[in-house]
Amino acid sequence: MSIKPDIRIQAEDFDIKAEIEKLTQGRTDIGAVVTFSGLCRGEGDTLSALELEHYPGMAEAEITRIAEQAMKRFGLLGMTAIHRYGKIKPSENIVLVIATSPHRQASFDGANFLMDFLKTRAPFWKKNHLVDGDDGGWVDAKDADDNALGKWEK
Amino acid sequence: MSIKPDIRIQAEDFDIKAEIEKLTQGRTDIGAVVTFSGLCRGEGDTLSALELEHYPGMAEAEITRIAEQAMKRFGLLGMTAIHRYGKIKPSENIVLVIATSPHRQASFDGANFLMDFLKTRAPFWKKNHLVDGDDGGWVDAKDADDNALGKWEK
Amino acid sequence: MTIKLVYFAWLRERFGMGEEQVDLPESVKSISDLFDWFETRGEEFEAVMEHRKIIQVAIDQEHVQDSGTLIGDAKEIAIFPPMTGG
Amino acid sequence: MTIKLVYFAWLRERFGMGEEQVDLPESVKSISDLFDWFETRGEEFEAVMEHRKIIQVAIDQEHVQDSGTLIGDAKEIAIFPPMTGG
Repeated sequence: MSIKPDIRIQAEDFDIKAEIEKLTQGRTDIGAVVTFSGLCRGEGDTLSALELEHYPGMAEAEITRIAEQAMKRFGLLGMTAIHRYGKIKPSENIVLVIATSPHRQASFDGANFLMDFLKTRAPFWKKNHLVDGDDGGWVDAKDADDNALGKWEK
Repeated sequence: MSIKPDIRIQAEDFDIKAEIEKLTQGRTDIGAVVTFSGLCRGEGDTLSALELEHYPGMAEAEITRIAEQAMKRFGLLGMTAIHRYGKIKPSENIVLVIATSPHRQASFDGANFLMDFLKTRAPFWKKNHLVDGDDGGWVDAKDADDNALGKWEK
Repeated sequence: MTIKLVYFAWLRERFGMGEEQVDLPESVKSISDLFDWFETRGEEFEAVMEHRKIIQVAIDQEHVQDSGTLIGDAKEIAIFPPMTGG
Repeated sequence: MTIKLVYFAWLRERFGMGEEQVDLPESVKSISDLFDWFETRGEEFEAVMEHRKIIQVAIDQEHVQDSGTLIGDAKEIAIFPPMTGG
């Protein structure tokens, strides 16, 4: 059974419960579901919103490619990734990743792996909008995110 | 700010969306939410149900103790663990763990750590009920679960 | 000394009870002594005690790793197989 | 050769456009040639090219790591800063 990852890039928010149900409904082979939700932080109430820009087409293709890699590498039974674009306010959702598998470690590793690659390899860019009305500039790429990829090298 | 983990042992199912909201609502310091749900597997349609027995009082106390350790060790902003008892059918929920933090790795590690300890240190026991009506016996403890604890040794 | 003993999972099934109040003999000071005494309590107890190496113990709801641990003035001792939660 | 160039994030802002159709000079064979040519296209392009070491490229929506990569008969080249998704 080869199941394709479900990858969506959308402006709308997502419903984590409905997304889990899509992956698990009617199945009795799944023992472990790990979800990761990335939320917009307020940075000590200085941030009014993040604006997320993406490269349509390539964003879906890259995340699909990485998710397929994760499913194969960790033996996942299903994987969903939803990445939002547009203006997102503090405490709102930015990204959702779900990994399902028979046993827990594969689901943890699959979701963690996808997030590490998504942070540095998926064509999204974040701009800060500040509470005081200033353009807070584009978010710099973090070395820590690049370094996080190292843990997946065999 | 010291936040207590929210630990519940109950027969009822849980609502993962509502549980996430309890931890995140009105907060803008959380950037990462990881959830783990453990589901009952059908074992190739041979299992009709799992029956979960626990040691009331000690179960709550042990999970609280481990969750407090996880919150401190990984710098979590919040943690919820709900473990069900009683009869649970294939594809139904057994356990939920949620970890929240500013950045993703802490949430992944916190939820993973709690699950590894919960598997081997929380006083719960699983009995198999088989489709053919047989008593499938008590589930044996797995060496793999004991070994999984090794990765958290400093 | 009267103490509450609590059993779980297959120990509970084998003993045919979830808990009991017992008067421990004076000679039972440690968990190891308790297990020795169990072996004198009849066939089912003897059979379960064949697994004493894997059997786990909590004294007043706290895990005890060392069978030499003294029972002291504990109110409740739980005896159970390795845990399989999660 | 006419090709579509696509810009994102602060490159898009600095160039004042998200995309353009350009006729590449014959001499532009590789990504590195493309960047050299950019430097001749005026102040804003020159300023952006000061960051050419960190600037990333996708040819027909596929990442390219090596600036020596040939453009060939690509239809779309995207140029953007390091990604910050997730």
